[in-house]
Amino acid sequence: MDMQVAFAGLDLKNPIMTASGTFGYGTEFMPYGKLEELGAIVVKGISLAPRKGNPQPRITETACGMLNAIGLQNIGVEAFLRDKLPQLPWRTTPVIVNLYAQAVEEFAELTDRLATAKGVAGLEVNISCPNVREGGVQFGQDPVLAARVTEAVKKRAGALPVMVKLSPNVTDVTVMARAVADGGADCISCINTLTGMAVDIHSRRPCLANVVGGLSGPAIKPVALRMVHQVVRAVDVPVVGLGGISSAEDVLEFLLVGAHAVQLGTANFVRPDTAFKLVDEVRRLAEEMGISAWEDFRGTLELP
Amino acid sequence: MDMQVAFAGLDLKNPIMTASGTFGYGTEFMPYGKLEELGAIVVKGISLAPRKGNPQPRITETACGMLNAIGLQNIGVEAFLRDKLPQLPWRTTPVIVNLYAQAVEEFAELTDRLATAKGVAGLEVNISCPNVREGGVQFGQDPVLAARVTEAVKKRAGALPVMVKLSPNVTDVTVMARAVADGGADCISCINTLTGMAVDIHSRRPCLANVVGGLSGPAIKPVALRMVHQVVRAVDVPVVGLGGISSAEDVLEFLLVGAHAVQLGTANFVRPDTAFKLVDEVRRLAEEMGISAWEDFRGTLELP
Amino acid sequence: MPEPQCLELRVTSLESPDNDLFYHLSLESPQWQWRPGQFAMLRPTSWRHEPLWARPFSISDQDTNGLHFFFQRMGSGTDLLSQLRPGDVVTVWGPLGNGFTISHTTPTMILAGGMGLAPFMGLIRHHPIPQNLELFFGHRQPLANYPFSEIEDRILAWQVREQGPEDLEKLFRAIEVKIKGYSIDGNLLACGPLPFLRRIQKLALDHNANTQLSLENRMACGVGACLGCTVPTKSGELVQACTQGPVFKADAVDLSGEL
Amino acid sequence: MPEPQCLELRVTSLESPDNDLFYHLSLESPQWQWRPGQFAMLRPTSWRHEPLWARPFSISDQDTNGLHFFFQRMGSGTDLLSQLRPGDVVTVWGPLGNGFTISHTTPTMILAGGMGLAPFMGLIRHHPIPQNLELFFGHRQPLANYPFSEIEDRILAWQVREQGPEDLEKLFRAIEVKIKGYSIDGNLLACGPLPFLRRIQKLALDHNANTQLSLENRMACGVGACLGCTVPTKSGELVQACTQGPVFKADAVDLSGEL
Ligand SMILES: Cc1cc2nc3c(=O)[nH]c(=O)nc-3n(C[C@H](O)[C@H](O)[C@H](O)COP(=O)(O)OP(=O)(O)OC[C@H]3O[C@@H](n4cnc5c(N)ncnc54)[C@H](O)[C@@H]3O)c2cc1C
Ligand SMILES: Cc1cc2nc3c(=O)[nH]c(=O)nc-3n(C[C@H](O)[C@H](O)[C@H](O)COP(=O)(O)OP(=O)(O)OC[C@H]3O[C@@H](n4cnc5c(N)ncnc54)[C@H](O)[C@@H]3O)c2cc1C
Ligand SMILES: Cc1cc2nc3c(=O)[nH]c(=O)nc-3n(C[C@H](O)[C@H](O)[C@H](O)COP(=O)(O)O)c2cc1C
Ligand SMILES: Cc1cc2nc3c(=O)[nH]c(=O)nc-3n(C[C@H](O)[C@H](O)[C@H](O)COP(=O)(O)O)c2cc1C
Ligand code: FES
Ligand code: FES
Repeated sequence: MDMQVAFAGLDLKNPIMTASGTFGYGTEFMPYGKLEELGAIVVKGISLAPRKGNPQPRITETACGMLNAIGLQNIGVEAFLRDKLPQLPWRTTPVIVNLYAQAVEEFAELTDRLATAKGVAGLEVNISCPNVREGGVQFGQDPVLAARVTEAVKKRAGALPVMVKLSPNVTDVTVMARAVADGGADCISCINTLTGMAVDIHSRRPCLANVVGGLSGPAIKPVALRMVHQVVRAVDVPVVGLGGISSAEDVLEFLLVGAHAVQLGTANFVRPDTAFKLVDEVRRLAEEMGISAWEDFRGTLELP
Repeated sequence: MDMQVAFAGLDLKNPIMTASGTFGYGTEFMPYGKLEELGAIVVKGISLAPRKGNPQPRITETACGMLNAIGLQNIGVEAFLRDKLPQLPWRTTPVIVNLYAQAVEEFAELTDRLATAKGVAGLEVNISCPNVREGGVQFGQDPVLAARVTEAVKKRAGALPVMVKLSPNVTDVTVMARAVADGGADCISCINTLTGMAVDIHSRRPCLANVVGGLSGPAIKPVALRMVHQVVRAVDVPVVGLGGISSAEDVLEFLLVGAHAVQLGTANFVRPDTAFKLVDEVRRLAEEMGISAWEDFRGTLELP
Repeated sequence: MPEPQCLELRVTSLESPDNDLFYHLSLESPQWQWRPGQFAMLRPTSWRHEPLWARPFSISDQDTNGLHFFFQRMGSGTDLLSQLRPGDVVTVWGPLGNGFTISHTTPTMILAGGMGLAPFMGLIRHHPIPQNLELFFGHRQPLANYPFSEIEDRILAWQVREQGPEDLEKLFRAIEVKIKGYSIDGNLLACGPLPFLRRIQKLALDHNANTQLSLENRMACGVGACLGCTVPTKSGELVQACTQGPVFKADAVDLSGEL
Repeated sequence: MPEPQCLELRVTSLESPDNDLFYHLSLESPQWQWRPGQFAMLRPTSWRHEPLWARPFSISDQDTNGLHFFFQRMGSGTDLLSQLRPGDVVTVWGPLGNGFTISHTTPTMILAGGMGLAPFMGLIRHHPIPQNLELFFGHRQPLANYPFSEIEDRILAWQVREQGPEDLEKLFRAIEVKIKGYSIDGNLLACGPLPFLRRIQKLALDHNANTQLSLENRMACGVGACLGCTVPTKSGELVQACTQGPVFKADAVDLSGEL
């Protein structure tokens, strides 16, 4: 079958992208497969200046999932563009940069830097960061702020497609989706992690130095699928689904509810060649099911 | 050790309660243990009139969890008081009735009926029901409505302690907690289920006839623990923690973050004697850890 | 009926005629009082939180060698069950449900589709008047995978393997011929997949035959608490298949929808 | 260094000297080029989503019989690993990390705490000049559970069983006596629990001894992507133990905090 999918100015060989923060800078996975066979690579959240992230411990395992509080450790945009991007097969596979900033102006500045960089195919705006300056409210939980960030990035992004990544920690995800769509997002990715916590009854301390962290992995798939389903129906921009995907069946579930593509997150940790194998497995499953093009399958969920 | 715990006018032999909708009317579990050994029994959500609930399929398994869309099937308050309550050991174990209604006046009417019934030790107000008349907004997601329901129930409840059960499907659970505490709740239980969805790629249909359902089980424990941690710090009323509890360690985790008691939900399905065994296991673990009274342990989480 | 129990029982043996799809699982015998059509929930203690639910299986028989189940590998749960080894421990609660109402002196027609054969093994083995039993069996997999030859030795038994859409029609025609006789003074006991039961239900109602259908609804708890296994009755109520069933009179339940 | 690989390997044997806590796991040999101190991530294919992460283990040795690991049962993951049987399939990625920098001609002091012995087995077995190796081994469990007698046959080896708080002090005093000599022209290689490594680090810095410490941080991916296994360097950076380590020079990392 024809695995290609094109949307929001992105042209993908197949609908399998990697999720930000779970695939490093891409280079870490080179021993385990061919990066150019992936639909797209979304790299670790990048900020203007390098960030050290949170103290240890930063990760803990939960039932069918994990919590992380890495705190967006990254080498900063300059080092990324200089040392990492040139190693990626950006000529053949879209490289999408996940943006993290603490204020609207900073998002704008970061966008300026990336919009002129060779080899960047798109931006993913991470508006569910735990610490932001503006009013102490998370960008990802306030539709007005979310729209402002989106506008600021979109204005400076030039030809680069802008994808905005939604947080699931909200009462109504469609409100956020409409806000960022109105703000000019070319595309929406959802979901980021659910805020969670784990404690150790013996030490009487939280398992993460940061106390709370982001829950990801198979445990959250039902929540992710529900939100993608809602967002697809609420806005006209294409949606990229993620949250708990680990198998070809999972990928097709997200496409069935209407996602144009998916991102593979925590599953990359569970086995480093998961993303590469998934491309083949999705092809095989789709062919078995008699799907010849994604348009014939996407969003064909029958509702009662 | 002394397993007793008293709060909000409830006097429990131990902090293990059963969660509404997961322990039937209590009678279903009589073959598997002694109901009088439990801390309290919270029965299936009861409405004024009997309810048939949603069409099949109503349940589906997910990674370390399950989705349900039972739709609050129940025999109605009269049949409950006549046929079920007398079978329960209400003289020795508090029986708490979980209330479900579609409007504030209905909640009040239901409270009237229960406040005069012999054998009811407390009320748990379920404000995260999927279908309510008022403005189409869920009671559990709107602090103003939540407070109004709480006030209405509290006003008619007489001496009965009123526990209000919070939904996790909100941006900020502390806003809801404060609203119901201000509305007069004697106690807060959290969390109810996270809204989720599952689909079948072969039939191209949702796995639940209701399309979406409530996610419960070990998968959601990190979210539940985080919310209990937040609510305990946000309000002065005692908190009952639930969500994904299945072991003695889990129980102690919720007490460590500050819950006065816990409810056991989905774990009752996984093995019908779980609640009974848990009482012993919690006692054993607490003794091993040198805990002699819950006051010495509750809320002793050390934050960095 | 005796109260059900929740026990941890050891696997005494697990055999597969085809080494692939079909399994005969034996557990140490809990010495239960049970009747055909009753079932138990099985959950190996090695399953932590995944899969979450136990799985329901008809009690096929109980003897001094143990408690016996027949199952077919369908998905994740039965897949894991097929990997059990002697000595492994399984949490088991049962006997659950109502079971079939049986009269040994009444001519009884058994209608089984696939693993719907499982609940009838003990009945066939221990029936005091085997001439009163007759089996109609529809199946997809090779006959050797089912304990059919043992049955054939004891009672009159017909079987059709479904390889095309026409094959099952043959079975239903044969049943229809016989059902007339049974509708006068006999009983029908049926177990199998939902489409199979729907056909039997129609035949039963058309011929006004005294028929009991055993359902295989999806179950989480098996004890009547989760309300996940409900089935609509003809009067429009929703009742739990695990406690009010799994056996229902053919004229009592509405099988038209999904279950 | 050769590129790591992700493979599915069969278990060839699993042995436990005490039938309880200690296990020697052998997998079919992937014929890896590896060096002591490198590790692999192990995840049986039977684990579905729980436990979610693979578990890291030092490559203990590789020979024609296979790839060898020693592990101790600690929690859920090692518990499940201890139930593996020959023929079971394990997803394995490795060799990972940097490994120890070894000079065969340099007198080398090995400092191992408990299962910190594991990475040194191959080194000890295959070292061309065994007289250049000396081992100090602290352990809690009975000596018979560790492959100590084999080691003793080849190199000079000291051991102390920690049964009270004083016992380990004896070991550290003995190490301190020897470290002076090694600090002139030798190497120290250490692996063990964090408190053990902290003590060694202090000794090493006090005596300015050329020391390499192998860390056992919690890991999810093993490939440098999750940033869960980071350790602070003396310069205040956070680096991945899985790719920049697990072996670090004693003066390069700050072990004062939690890891
Ligand atoms: C009272 C009762 C008695 C039963 N007796 C037997 C028996 O003796 N032998 C036997 O082999 N099976 C029996 N079953 C069916 C058996 O319980 C299911 O095959 C089993 O639970 C499937 O589990 P799984 O994890 O392998 O499949 P899953 O991975 O859960 O599902 C695989 C496929 O089967 C479907 N499925 C799962 N459970 C059911 C169900 N209960 N009804 C219909 N479709 C389902 C799923 O939708 C999916 O398509 C019985 C069921 C009931 C309710
Ligand atoms: C590079 C490296 C090499 C290792 N080599 C070996 C080896 O050769 N043999 C061996 O037996 N072990 C080795 N370990 C440790 C081993 O990985 C852990 O013991 C194992 O992951 C525990 O898994 P579990 O699921 O059994 O324990 P869990 O259930 O995850 O945890 C049980 C207890 O151990 C603690 N724990 C879990 N993982 C770690 C960890 N990585 N560091 C510190 N504490 C932890 C938990 O906090 C908990 O208290 C190595 C670790 C690393 C990073
Ligand atoms: C360790 C880790 C680090 C992450 N870092 C980022 C990040 O930098 N930027 C971002 O937008 N999302 C980040 N995420 C969220 C993932 O991209 C993804 O949205 C989430 O994990 C849900 O998908 P999954 O269940 O497939 O992992 C991170 C997730 C994990 C587990
Ligand atoms: C099948 C099912 C039915 C439920 N019915 C109710 C109900 O009637 N009223 C209510 O307040 N909560 C109901 N709940 C929610 C539980 O009481 C509980 O809040 C939730 O399942 C989380 O806890 P757990 O993870 O331990 O199951 C139901 C949950 C399940 C799984
Ligand atoms: S299986 Fe739970 S009510 Fe029947
Ligand atoms: S284990 Fe993931 S970065 Fe080291």
